[in-house]
Amino acid sequence: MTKHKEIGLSDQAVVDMYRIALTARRLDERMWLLNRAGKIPFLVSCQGQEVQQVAAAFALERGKDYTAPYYRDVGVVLALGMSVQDLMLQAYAKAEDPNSGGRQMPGHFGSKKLKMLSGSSPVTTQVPHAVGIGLACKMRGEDAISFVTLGEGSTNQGDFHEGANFAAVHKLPVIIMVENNQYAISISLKQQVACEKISDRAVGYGMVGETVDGNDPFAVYQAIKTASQRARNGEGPSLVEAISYRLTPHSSDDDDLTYRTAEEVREAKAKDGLLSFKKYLKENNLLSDKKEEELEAAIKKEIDLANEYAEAAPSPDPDTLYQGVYQ
Amino acid sequence: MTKHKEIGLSDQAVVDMYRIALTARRLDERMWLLNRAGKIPFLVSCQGQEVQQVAAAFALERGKDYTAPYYRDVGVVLALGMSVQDLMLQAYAKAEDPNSGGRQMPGHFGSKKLKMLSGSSPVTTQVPHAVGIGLACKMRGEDAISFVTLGEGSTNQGDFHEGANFAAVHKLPVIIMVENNQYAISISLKQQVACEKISDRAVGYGMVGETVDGNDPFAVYQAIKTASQRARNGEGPSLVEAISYRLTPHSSDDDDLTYRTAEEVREAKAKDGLLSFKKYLKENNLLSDKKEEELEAAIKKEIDLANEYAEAAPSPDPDTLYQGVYQ
Amino acid sequence: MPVLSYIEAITAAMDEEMERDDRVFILGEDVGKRGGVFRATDGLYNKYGAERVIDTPLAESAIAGVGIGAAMYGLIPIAEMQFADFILPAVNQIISEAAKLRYRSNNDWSCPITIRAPYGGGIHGALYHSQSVEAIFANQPGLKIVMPSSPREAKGLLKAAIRDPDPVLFFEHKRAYRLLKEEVPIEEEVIEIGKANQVRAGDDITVITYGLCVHFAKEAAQQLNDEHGIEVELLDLRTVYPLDQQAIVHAAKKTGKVLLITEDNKEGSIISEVSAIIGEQCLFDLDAPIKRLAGPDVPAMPYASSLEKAFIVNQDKIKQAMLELAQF
Amino acid sequence: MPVLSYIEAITAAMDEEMERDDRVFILGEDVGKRGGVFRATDGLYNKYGAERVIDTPLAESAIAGVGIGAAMYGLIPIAEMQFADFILPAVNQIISEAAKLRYRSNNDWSCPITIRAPYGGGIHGALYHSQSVEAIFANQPGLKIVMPSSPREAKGLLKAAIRDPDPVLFFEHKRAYRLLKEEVPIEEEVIEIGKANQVRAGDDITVITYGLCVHFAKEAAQQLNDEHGIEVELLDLRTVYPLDQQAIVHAAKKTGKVLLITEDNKEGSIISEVSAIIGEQCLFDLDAPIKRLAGPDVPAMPYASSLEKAFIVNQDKIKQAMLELAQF
Ligand SMILES: Cc1ncc(C[n+]2csc(CCOP(=O)(O)OP(=O)(O)O)c2C)c(N)n1
Ligand SMILES: Cc1ncc(C[n+]2csc(CCOP(=O)(O)OP(=O)(O)O)c2C)c(N)n1
Ligand SMILES: [Mg+2]
Ligand SMILES: [Mg+2]
Repeated sequence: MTKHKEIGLSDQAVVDMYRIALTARRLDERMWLLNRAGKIPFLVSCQGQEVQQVAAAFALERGKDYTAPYYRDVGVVLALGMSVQDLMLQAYAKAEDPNSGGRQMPGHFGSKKLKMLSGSSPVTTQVPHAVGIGLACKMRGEDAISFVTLGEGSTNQGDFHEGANFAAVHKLPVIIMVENNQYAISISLKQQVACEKISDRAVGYGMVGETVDGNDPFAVYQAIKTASQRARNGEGPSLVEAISYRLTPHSSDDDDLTYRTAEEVREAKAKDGLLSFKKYLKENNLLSDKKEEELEAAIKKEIDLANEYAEAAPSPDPDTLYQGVYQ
Repeated sequence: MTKHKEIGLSDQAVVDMYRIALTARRLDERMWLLNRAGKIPFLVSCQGQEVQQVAAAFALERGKDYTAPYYRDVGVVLALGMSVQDLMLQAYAKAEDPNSGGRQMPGHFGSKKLKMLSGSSPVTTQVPHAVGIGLACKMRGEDAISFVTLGEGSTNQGDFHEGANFAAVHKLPVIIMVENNQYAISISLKQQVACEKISDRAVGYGMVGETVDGNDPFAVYQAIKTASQRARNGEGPSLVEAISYRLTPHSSDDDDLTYRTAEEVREAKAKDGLLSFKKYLKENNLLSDKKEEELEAAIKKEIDLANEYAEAAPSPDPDTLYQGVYQ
Repeated sequence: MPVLSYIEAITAAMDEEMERDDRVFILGEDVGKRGGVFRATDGLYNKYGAERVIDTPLAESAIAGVGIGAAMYGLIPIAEMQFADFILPAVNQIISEAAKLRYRSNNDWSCPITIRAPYGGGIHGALYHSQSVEAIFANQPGLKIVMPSSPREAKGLLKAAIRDPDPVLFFEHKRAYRLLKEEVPIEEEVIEIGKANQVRAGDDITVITYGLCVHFAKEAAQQLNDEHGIEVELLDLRTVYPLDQQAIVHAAKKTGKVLLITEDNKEGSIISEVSAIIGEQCLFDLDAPIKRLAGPDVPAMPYASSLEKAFIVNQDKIKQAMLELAQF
Repeated sequence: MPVLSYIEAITAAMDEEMERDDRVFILGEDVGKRGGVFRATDGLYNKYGAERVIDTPLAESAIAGVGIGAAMYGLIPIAEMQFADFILPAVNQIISEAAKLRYRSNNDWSCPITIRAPYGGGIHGALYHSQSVEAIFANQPGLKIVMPSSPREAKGLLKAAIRDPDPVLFFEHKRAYRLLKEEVPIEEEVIEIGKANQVRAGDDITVITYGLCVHFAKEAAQQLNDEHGIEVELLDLRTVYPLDQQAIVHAAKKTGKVLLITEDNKEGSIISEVSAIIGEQCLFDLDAPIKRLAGPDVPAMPYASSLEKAFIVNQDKIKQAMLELAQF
């Protein structure tokens, strides 16, 4: 049996996963072009983390579970129903941007319709929010769970500790996924933490902790699936660490060669989860060269159309500045 | 060989330890009387934790090491050179109080002369301070270490996490001793944390963690001594958890029978470390009944005199209200 | 009408709201079995159970943050900070998150949380159990800050805060808890947030204040009236952010002589903004400088009685300042 | 005299102070190899090494708290908050600890820390990379808050902040970093904290502001002078807490017409206190209401250019407000 079937993923599902992860990558690449062309002022990149993001989202019950994605989670939000056009509207800060109507930077996701909590810039504040959602689900007897992500550097914030501990004490249906991409801007993992694995922190909360290869969609899918079963069974929260590598600079304002070598990045690119995922699909005859070409073309077209639409869309009316301070 | 000699404590040292722990207890008992008599407005109690406090302080190099004691640490501060009179002056909020000149509540210790950091009321803020001291010692090549205490409930604050992680990443000469007395006001240990031991949290910081019986002075002494050696050797920080029980209400404003039973308290009193310490001394002929009587009498006299002195001492001059805002 | 103390009124408000709407719940330190260290939640644990009166770990940022998450879900949390002084670890959650959630999501998400905390001095609370912290938050659009001055006000305003669709900081004067008692209607009374209250009408001087100082100002005004025939217009701000500008301007214009009072340190306090509103909107109606009576600019109220007394704004100091202004 | 940009002046101040006193060190996120995300610490890691330019874990409360501990020891930390918006997790350490340490220990301990942070908008920073956060702290005796308006001011004031025996919050306008350039003396210049600065003398109207707004006000004043012959008295507050009351009163009295400007939201801002000082101390010298020009009371500056422009106080808006006041 193939790996994906073993863990309960259909052929269609893995192909979908790949398509979305690839869409995230291509969209991100386009954002860099748009930024360098002076069309969008800023971007923060998902490259290198798409596979774990999409795999994790697929392990959730979409439409039912709540999520609090962090700024790199293009893969998560696409998998949950945000469209390429939505993200383009966000990048161009247009009125129609469903996340914030152009008020927030790219990467600040949120949609009540998608049960996706609105996020801010100060890192890690979303962890207690997701725990609050878990608390609410438990109180109301709702079967939904709460899934939240953050970077490994961000696990050093007090809010990580306080939120995780609260979830554990109250045995809440929460999954905290740490996307360990080895860097927090210029600060390497070793300068951020002295523990071996971020998932070691679970011990101090009395919750289950697990570290998986973020480049392996099946490992991530299974870890989140198992955690979600625990959560739904009333067995409390889990901490899942997905290890990957940030393939781009931190953001469009960063120059990563001031703190790491091109060689290091090159080596990481060779391990890119998107490449191994594609290889897997091809080996299992789920993706032919032709299908791949079609897929790339379809994604390109989707991005092109979204770009055209978003660029032409109206900016927020200055008078709306005063709206939404209070109800 | 006796237990205390085995771990390098002289006969004199253990007798001193006992004397100071007993002094802390008797002083605390007196404070309750003074409070109930309306002479002092407030107290926060050390009862049940004196043994671990004094034992820990004895494992430090007094006069050289820095400390950041928390509000229950009467045993620590007495062992470090604060006098009974100083603490009475503090209780009466008199101008001569060396901790704050009557500005802060009892239990808010501090003395530059004693290298004891000034403490505030918001819990856990002292942890990053102690880490800062450790950083400074390391930067200046000073052999001193930094010792900080807090309650188990207080380990849930973000500052615990952030401070501990910083110390571990920078391998600083810091010892964090958690005085686990089973309660944070009315909140029991199980409602505060879901981990088995508070020292489990050390794993998530990549530091050494150890749990010891706080009623056993030798276990505590040895744990802190070993941790201090690691610290001085450049091997970084340690987390030591000393387990005891808070024998009194949280403070003079609390009524602990609203959340725990008299029976539970009675059981804990039977395990009081001060009793077993006395028994040990007697078994090892370090304390006779007569000596004990003399000791009790001397302590009583010291407290009486301190009380008289402090009660009669002048209150802060209202004009001093404006002093010490800035240099 | 039953006579309730300020704290009983607060308990009653929570009780009624929890009874009315099962989405309302309480979280905080020692709010459960213990009923709160001041006993504001007394009896609610027994009545509503551990699921709706939640004892939390000792972590204020989580109390606020988890509350915010639950509010996003659609529940109505009442978060208790044990002392206002200990709200500070939660500032990031309150200012970056609660205050900005509706705005940043372009009205998609909202945060109907109430955060209660006892503030104020005069109870031997020393530096860290006596502070007025409202000024720290009183510059954050998206937040509302309510500070009731009496039992009846406390009940009506707390009910309004709980029902408010946006985050409300609700600061209760801890000395008022047992000091103030008055008749409080049994029938439902909800007092609108954002509206100041004319406590007393008068033509000689205008006094604007909030919280426990309203009580002292009222007493002092009565004394001045009895002793000197001075008529004081007394305005209770009730909501200290955002301010009721109309009521402030109206009250200031009425007498042209304004005294502003806060128990907080003076520089950068709530009454600074009140003064600025007056200086901007009705300067030419004034007959005297806009006087401020406040705590001194030292970090916080000390423990020793001698220092606490020197610090605190009390009835005598208020009366003295009123008299001076009336005689100006 | 070399021409330095605002950020170069800041780097130079730190460099000189680190060279002068080996107790001075830097800690913060990305301050080391990366030289800071704005490059304020550029070159210092190479010059002084990882021991004195310390890259910290991503945790602002620890950056402040560890800094405070090191300051208690006797070192002189310069803590960098990557953006002023991200100082909020450290509020408890700053307000409860740094601000109160000297007072609570009755002058036994002290805390000579400088906390630097880039603030302000106009750079597409959106809600969380554009805020002015000074008002949150500008009611805490024990703290000083400095906000320089030009490269020369930045250098002299930062040197003073580092040498100050008490905690100083030092907010640098991130848009000024590369926008403003001027000649800065090589020889040591230390500008006293607590003193405002008369930038321009004039008899028609008084403008009081701070930070980048000083630059825009200066330009606008020049235009008004050229176009309308209006003479503007311009006061740069420099230290926004505690305020230089004498200089404020003097400048206000001089023309009797006062315009106060901040880039922050209006209600509860620094200029509210400035207004209150004027209303209390020189009301009868005024010929016009005390005008305030500030950001609108919405949570923070949005990302979209259309909204950012609508929010921000700029040279045009300042000029317009000045003109209106002059014509009052
Ligand atoms: C409280 C706070 N401090 C600082 C920042 C600036 N900042 C944005 S992202 C980032 C690094 C985050 O690293 P990590 O958590 O590892 O996530 P990654 O970006 O690597 O995915 C920093 C310091 C912030 N956004 N919030
Ligand atoms: C930040 C903060 N929140 C709340 C309080 C009120 N408070 C004082 S002591 C305490 C309980 C502390 O429990 P623990 O850490 O276990 O120490 P213990 O008192 O048991 O020694 C609380 C909640 C405080 N001082 N600071
Ligand atoms: Mg990272
Ligand atoms: Mg405890």
